[in-house]
Amino acid sequence: MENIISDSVSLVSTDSTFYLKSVMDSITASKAAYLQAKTEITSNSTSINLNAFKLDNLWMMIASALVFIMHLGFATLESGLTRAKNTTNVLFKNTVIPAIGLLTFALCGFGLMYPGAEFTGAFFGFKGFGLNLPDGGETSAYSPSYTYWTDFLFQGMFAATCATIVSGAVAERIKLISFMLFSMFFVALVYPILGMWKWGGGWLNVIGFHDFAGSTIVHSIGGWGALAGVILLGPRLGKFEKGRTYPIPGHNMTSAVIGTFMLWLGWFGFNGGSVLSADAGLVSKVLVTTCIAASAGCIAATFTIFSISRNFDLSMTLNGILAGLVGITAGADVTGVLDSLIIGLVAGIIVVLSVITFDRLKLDDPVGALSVHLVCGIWGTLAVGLFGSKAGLQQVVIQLIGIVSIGLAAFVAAFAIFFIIKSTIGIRVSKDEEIYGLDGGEHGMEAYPDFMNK
Amino acid sequence: MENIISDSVSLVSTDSTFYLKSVMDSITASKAAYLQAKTEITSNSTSINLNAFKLDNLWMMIASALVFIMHLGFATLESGLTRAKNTTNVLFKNTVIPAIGLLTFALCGFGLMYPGAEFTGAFFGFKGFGLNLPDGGETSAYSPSYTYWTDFLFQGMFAATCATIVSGAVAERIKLISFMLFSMFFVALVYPILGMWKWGGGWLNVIGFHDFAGSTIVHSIGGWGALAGVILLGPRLGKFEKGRTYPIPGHNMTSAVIGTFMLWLGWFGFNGGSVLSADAGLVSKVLVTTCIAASAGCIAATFTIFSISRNFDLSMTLNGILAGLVGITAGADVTGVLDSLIIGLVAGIIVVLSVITFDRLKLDDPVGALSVHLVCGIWGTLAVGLFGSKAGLQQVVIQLIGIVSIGLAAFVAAFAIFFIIKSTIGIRVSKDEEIYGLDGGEHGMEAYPDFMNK
Amino acid sequence: MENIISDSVSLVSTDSTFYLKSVMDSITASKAAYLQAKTEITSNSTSINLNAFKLDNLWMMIASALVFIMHLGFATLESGLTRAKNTTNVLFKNTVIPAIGLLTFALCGFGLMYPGAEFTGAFFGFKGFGLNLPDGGETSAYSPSYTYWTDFLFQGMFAATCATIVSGAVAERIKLISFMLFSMFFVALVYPILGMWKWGGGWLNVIGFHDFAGSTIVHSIGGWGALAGVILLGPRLGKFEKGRTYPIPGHNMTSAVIGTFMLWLGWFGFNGGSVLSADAGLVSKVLVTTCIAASAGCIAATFTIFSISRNFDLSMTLNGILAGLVGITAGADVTGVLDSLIIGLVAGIIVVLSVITFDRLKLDDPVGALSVHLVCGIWGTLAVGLFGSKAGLQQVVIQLIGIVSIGLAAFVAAFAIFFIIKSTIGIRVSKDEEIYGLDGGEHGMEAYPDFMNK
Amino acid sequence: MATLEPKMKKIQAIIRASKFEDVRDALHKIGVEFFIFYEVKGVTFQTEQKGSYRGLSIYDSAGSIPRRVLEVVVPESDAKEAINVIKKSAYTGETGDGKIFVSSIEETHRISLG
Amino acid sequence: MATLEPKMKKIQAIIRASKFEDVRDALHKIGVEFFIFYEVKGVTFQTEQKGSYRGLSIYDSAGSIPRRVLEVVVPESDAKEAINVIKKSAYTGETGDGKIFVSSIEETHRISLG
Amino acid sequence: MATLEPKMKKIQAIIRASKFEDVRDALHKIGVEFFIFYEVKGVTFQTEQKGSYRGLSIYDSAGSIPRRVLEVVVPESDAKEAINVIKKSAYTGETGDGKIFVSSIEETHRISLG
Ligand SMILES: Nc1ncnc2c1ncn2[C@@H]1O[C@H](COP(=O)(O)OP(=O)(O)O)[C@@H](O)[C@H]1O
Ligand SMILES: Nc1ncnc2c1ncn2[C@@H]1O[C@H](COP(=O)(O)OP(=O)(O)O)[C@@H](O)[C@H]1O
Ligand SMILES: Nc1ncnc2c1ncn2[C@@H]1O[C@H](COP(=O)(O)OP(=O)(O)O)[C@@H](O)[C@H]1O
Repeated sequence: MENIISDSVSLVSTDSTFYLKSVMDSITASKAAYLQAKTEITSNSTSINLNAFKLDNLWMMIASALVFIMHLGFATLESGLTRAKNTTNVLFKNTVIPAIGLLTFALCGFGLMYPGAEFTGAFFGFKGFGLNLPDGGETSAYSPSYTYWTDFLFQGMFAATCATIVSGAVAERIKLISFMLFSMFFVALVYPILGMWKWGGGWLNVIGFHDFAGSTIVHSIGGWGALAGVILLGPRLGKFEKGRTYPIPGHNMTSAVIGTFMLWLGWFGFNGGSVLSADAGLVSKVLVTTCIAASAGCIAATFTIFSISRNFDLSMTLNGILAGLVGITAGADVTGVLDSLIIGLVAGIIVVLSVITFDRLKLDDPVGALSVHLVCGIWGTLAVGLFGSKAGLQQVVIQLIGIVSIGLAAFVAAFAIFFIIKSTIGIRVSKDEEIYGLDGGEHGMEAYPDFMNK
Repeated sequence: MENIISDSVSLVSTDSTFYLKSVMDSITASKAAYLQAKTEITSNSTSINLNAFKLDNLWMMIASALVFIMHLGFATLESGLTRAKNTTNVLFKNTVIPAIGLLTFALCGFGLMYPGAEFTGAFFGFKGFGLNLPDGGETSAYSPSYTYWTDFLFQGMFAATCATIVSGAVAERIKLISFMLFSMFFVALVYPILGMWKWGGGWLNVIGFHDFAGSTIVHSIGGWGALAGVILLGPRLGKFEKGRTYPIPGHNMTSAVIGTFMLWLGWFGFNGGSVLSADAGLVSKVLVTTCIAASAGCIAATFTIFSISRNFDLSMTLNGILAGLVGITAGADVTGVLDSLIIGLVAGIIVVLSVITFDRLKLDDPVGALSVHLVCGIWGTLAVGLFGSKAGLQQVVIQLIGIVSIGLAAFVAAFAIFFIIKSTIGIRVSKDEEIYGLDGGEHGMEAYPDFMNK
Repeated sequence: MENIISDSVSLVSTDSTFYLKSVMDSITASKAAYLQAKTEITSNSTSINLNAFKLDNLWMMIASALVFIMHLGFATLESGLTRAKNTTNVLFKNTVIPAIGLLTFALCGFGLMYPGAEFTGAFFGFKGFGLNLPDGGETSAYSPSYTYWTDFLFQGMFAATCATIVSGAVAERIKLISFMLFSMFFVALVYPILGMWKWGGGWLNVIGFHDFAGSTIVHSIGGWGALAGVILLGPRLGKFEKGRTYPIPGHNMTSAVIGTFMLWLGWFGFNGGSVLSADAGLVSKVLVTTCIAASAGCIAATFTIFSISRNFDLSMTLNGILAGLVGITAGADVTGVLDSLIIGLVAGIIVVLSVITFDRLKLDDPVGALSVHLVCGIWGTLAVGLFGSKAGLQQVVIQLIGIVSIGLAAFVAAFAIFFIIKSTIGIRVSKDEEIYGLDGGEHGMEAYPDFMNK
Repeated sequence: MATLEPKMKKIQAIIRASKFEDVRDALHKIGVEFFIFYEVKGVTFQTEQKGSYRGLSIYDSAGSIPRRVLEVVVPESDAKEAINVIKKSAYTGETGDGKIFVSSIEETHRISLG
Repeated sequence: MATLEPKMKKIQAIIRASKFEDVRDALHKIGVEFFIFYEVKGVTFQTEQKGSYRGLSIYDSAGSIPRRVLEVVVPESDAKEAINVIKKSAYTGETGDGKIFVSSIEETHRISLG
Repeated sequence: MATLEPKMKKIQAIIRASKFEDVRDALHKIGVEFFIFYEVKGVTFQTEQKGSYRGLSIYDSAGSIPRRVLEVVVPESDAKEAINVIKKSAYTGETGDGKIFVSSIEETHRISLG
């Protein structure tokens, strides 16, 4: 092609007729060259977009893996903060929950939570059962940053998280089968229907409710479910007796620390992935605010409990980290570094006071799930109205509407499910089983059969 | 350049001669502009390809890291399902295996497994010892999606996995040095030579055998090696006595759960990385089928064992997850969501029945490695012929050819190695060492010296 | 636009005047087309660069997450290698360190370590307190491969690592509050000021000192800090008595193995991320040299200790892996596969001899931190002068200058901080607290309250 | 060297761990200042299945039940009261409540008296 | 209040854990319905090296061996048989088989009888 | 069948674990070849706070202190010496040093003698 042009140019000094042809040839060649260049440019564009799509999608897949590993975090944290005689049971629940969660989310949760644009502003929508790859579902036609599969996987991992939050609060006394039933309904129906209000484009989204990665949608919903369970179950034997409140120490701090670090690691994907793309600036900022809040929560909880009990209580330090993480989850995208520091510090203080308060209220929560997920989830959601780029009275009001409406709905729904289960098959193990441990009663095995127990 | 064009155009109204020159200039300028644009387009193309290459390579490196962490999964799962007195020993084996695996794979395994195109369809090939960066080995000239180094790392991590599978089945009674020798030969020779049949472009690949990420190539080869070891070693003391079969409970369910989750996490890289690129649609689909199968295996195994023993046996639930994962490994790329659900469910049922059957056959496998890796590996390989886009009678036959040929070769080779070791230095520890634990005998230390044992 | 061109061409056979206009139109159209193409090319270029930037930044964020998880590695390794009665304490320290590290690094460390180009070649510089997003800090204007946030996060995770190294060596006897104070100053001032010498563009960087990912800057600085602490604290009760040296076995090998694998995994990000981009060739090569050195260290340490004590001592095998990793950290980018093998083997031998030597010197280091981080850090730094592309006498000298100057400064600074703390609030717990465990004394709780201790 | 003069009895009570705190408090009320306790397993020969592992029934450890042993040494004159108090506070009425064994102690020494 | 009439003997047998099941079954055969057992360490003074850790020999904990203690209280008339049965079933003939100590129990009470 | 002829005494000493090695070595010096030991908890009724968990004081388990029990059976003639030796080597002078109880053993058997 270049040859054509240069040929034509070299002939310019000859006569006009010939010249005419030469110019014409040049133009024709030019046109062809242009068309080819255009094709190449377009093909480049396509490749660029494909790269961008693959890149964003890669991050979302990795984020899904990170959120997945949070289930190991919950499993080890919750079992670490409960007694050895119930370890198998606690581990078991946290192991089957991601399985139940993914399967029910595939069955109907995904369709309930993301019913599609026609349900914008609604309270309820449904796209249908099962996973059905839409046309172009594996390309950017589905979404600029992830495939249909990635979308499901990421959201499915979130859904399972919500049910896991409940498991810690009701541990050491709930009947296994009752808990599994509850989880199934909670993750199949309650979480996705309420989640749709915000993330599925529902009414809360339309009024401007901001909940970046789920301080309310994931953590508070889980927390409200936990509260319903705690109320209906009653406390563990030996927790509140003769007018006093007795501590029931967790059996394995190593486990609890592994759990907390796994959760913090998972939060890189939980918050980082909630950007829904690999946007360099936003994702990295979110990771920084997330880590700063976690650190602040850690330090604040450590010194708050120290000032109360004169002890550096590791279990509270761990709760502080999670409190900071839950607190920043709603606003990790709209708050600055200093905001996240304050949000984390406040969360770390709140979580300690909250644990003590729930004990005073005789609500027995073995692992502090209510304080971490429910109370700090509320705090974090509110904080969006107080700090960062969305701060303002109006936003506070909107955030409160979200907190209250979701809270009410989640609590009532969870209470109803638990209540029906309680009235039919029961929710609490026998007194004997509780004393000797759920591991024997529900699983016929011990978690640590080779060690002597105290 | 633009100036040149606009200049020439502004001169158009003057005389023809001048005009001629002006047109000529325009064309010349146009040519130059075109050439520059072309250069820019080409340079864009190169950059795009580089980005695509870096992106794919990044995913493959991350997948390698994920497969790496499976070794921690094996270490904690296998030690969790065995007794406290052998914990150091089990952990030790799983710690040195990735080291032995990577070093021997670098020495000769890589050369045996990927001998190059000239061995297409062959039974054996060899490219040479050691790692030698080929020309362009760090660019897409080597492969469109990864560098030579990444290729080695990813494949090397796979190789080590194969040896690790054996370690669980032979635990609590095998001599350490004998096991290390076996592993060395198994990972240096058996795995790469047989792996070459499929993944190195060998004869199985040519006849159309499909094994996406290694249900047969990794898991069954490992499983056959385990079977040879189990047969030649005999059962643990106290397992089969006076005509009865006694359970020997694992010492640490927390460990076992950590292990299972680490393995599931690793499988994101094991299967996801086996796409060998970051292709958005395929990788994310593979992750979904992988997770659905794992979840299905979890649920199926849970209820299968419950229907048998009336207990929710956590160790079986964990095996069920792995069964689902191994089952989907051969066909994660060619099966749909529903297929993967069924494959996982069946795997979860099979694994429980298989564990019970091996006990009946008096083949003592402490951790269920035979059932998970061998039996479900076979199931998964076969399932490619039954479900998904490759399903068909012919494919079933081909899959069977692959299963049988690889199985025969792996079993015979492993049996031979174990047999030679048994006939020379022996493979089983003394009765006393077995009773008091291999930790004392082989390592002179306890895994948990501060705790009282039962 | 294409239409304009083809129209003009179809009119070529008419008269010259008309033709003139036609040519002019063609040229005008051509010019417009060109301009648009140019815009598209430029926009493509921008998109390409953005993709490249996002891609590199993604890898750096993932690397940060990997380095983060090293803190779990340290927590479980160090607590696993110490006694059950001090587990809560060891875990606590390793949990608050990343929090302290990130917060102080945000406060002043980042500003001290990367003061900016105007301090090139200097001994000290300071950019200011806090995190202040510079103009373009979220784009490639800040750096071609990562945002300001990512930069902070990655470097902050490194900083925290340095303090963590100290914690293991001083475990089981240091007062908690004293350790927290030390860590704060160490990570806020000592690490960043000395780190600046190399990575902040300071004088060591200018003279050509090579320390890829921190054998000296991170590991040796931490190691020198540990040495100062060990000297000022004295040995644990019962370690050196009646002229003999008694082993004090670690309480939990499962923990120790989890820790080591988490550290190895983290090193994928520690070394891989130190490339500071997702460069396919370099990152993947670094990962291979890293893993080969770790494997070599594992095998070498295993057989070195076996030849000494006739036991396969798992704790030494784990130390060997870390020794290999620390050893390769300085030169992972400039050494070949064979070099890394030798560096790892030597590190594995050194670490065992070093542990035994420190015992002889009556320097009590419960977890081998001095041997792994200090001694192998020095070895690795030196190895850059002996192997790989920078090898040479001159480089050896430069490396020695770096080792000695950093070592001196770090040791003196750490000694001073510890000394001041010792002279004021004290650094060692009471004898009673040490005997009954720091868990009771500092934390008022046990790590494993349900198990019987020996 | 303090061999205590009054004749002493050792009361060894095998009780349910769940009754431990009641027994402890009851003993405290009647003036017992110290005693020791430790964990034992009681063997029964009803081989009812108490668990399973990987499809195999766990009979053996099922045949043993965890119990706590209290050992308290009291002067002969107080033994009756102590026994009664233990019996009452450890009582549930169901089989498995445990046993109390009484034996003679010939000398007791308090180490801290030197 | 059931002080059992016949004179009772407490048999305390220190045996190998590996012989436990044999002893248990043997006792069962002669009609022993219940007994308790717990884990103890036997101290020996042979300081042979039994392990090492980080290059340092472990001597001390090597000097203790794990043993299981069985305690069964039987009527005096049955004691001889029980002792013989334990001796036979716990026997390997090698040093370390353990010891049996017999002492008097003055009263026994069954808590569940109130 | 070896019922040892001399009258035997069982010495049960409840001592601090931290004094264990001293006692062990002291016993060894006077010729004691074997004894057993196990871990117990001693209950005290001083409810001083010994820790806290999640803001709640830990009193109860604070009311129990870990102690080690040594049981050694010796001929009557050696009992005095053994007791003295234990008292001396387990002594710190502070409250909590522990107690020693002596009782009669009527028969002892060595299983390995068959
Ligand atoms: N003769 C005995 N010698 C030693 N321990 C015994 C004896 N009889 C019962 N025990 C122990 O006492 C505990 C409770 O005794 P049990 O007989 O079950 O109570 P109950 O008398 O209410 O049926 C059990 O753990 C059992 O092992
Ligand atoms: N005099 C004793 N008092 C208390 N325990 C003893 C006594 N003699 C032996 N034992 C314990 O009995 C167990 C086995 O005794 P041993 O003497 O080793 O057996 P053997 O008589 O076959 O040599 C050991 O654990 C030992 O500690
Ligand atoms: N009468 C008793 N019966 C059983 N154990 C006792 C008795 N008196 C003390 N002990 C136990 O002995 C141990 C030490 O006794 P203690 O009285 O505290 O020592 P001291 O005599 O120095 O005050 C404690 O663990 C305690 O439980």
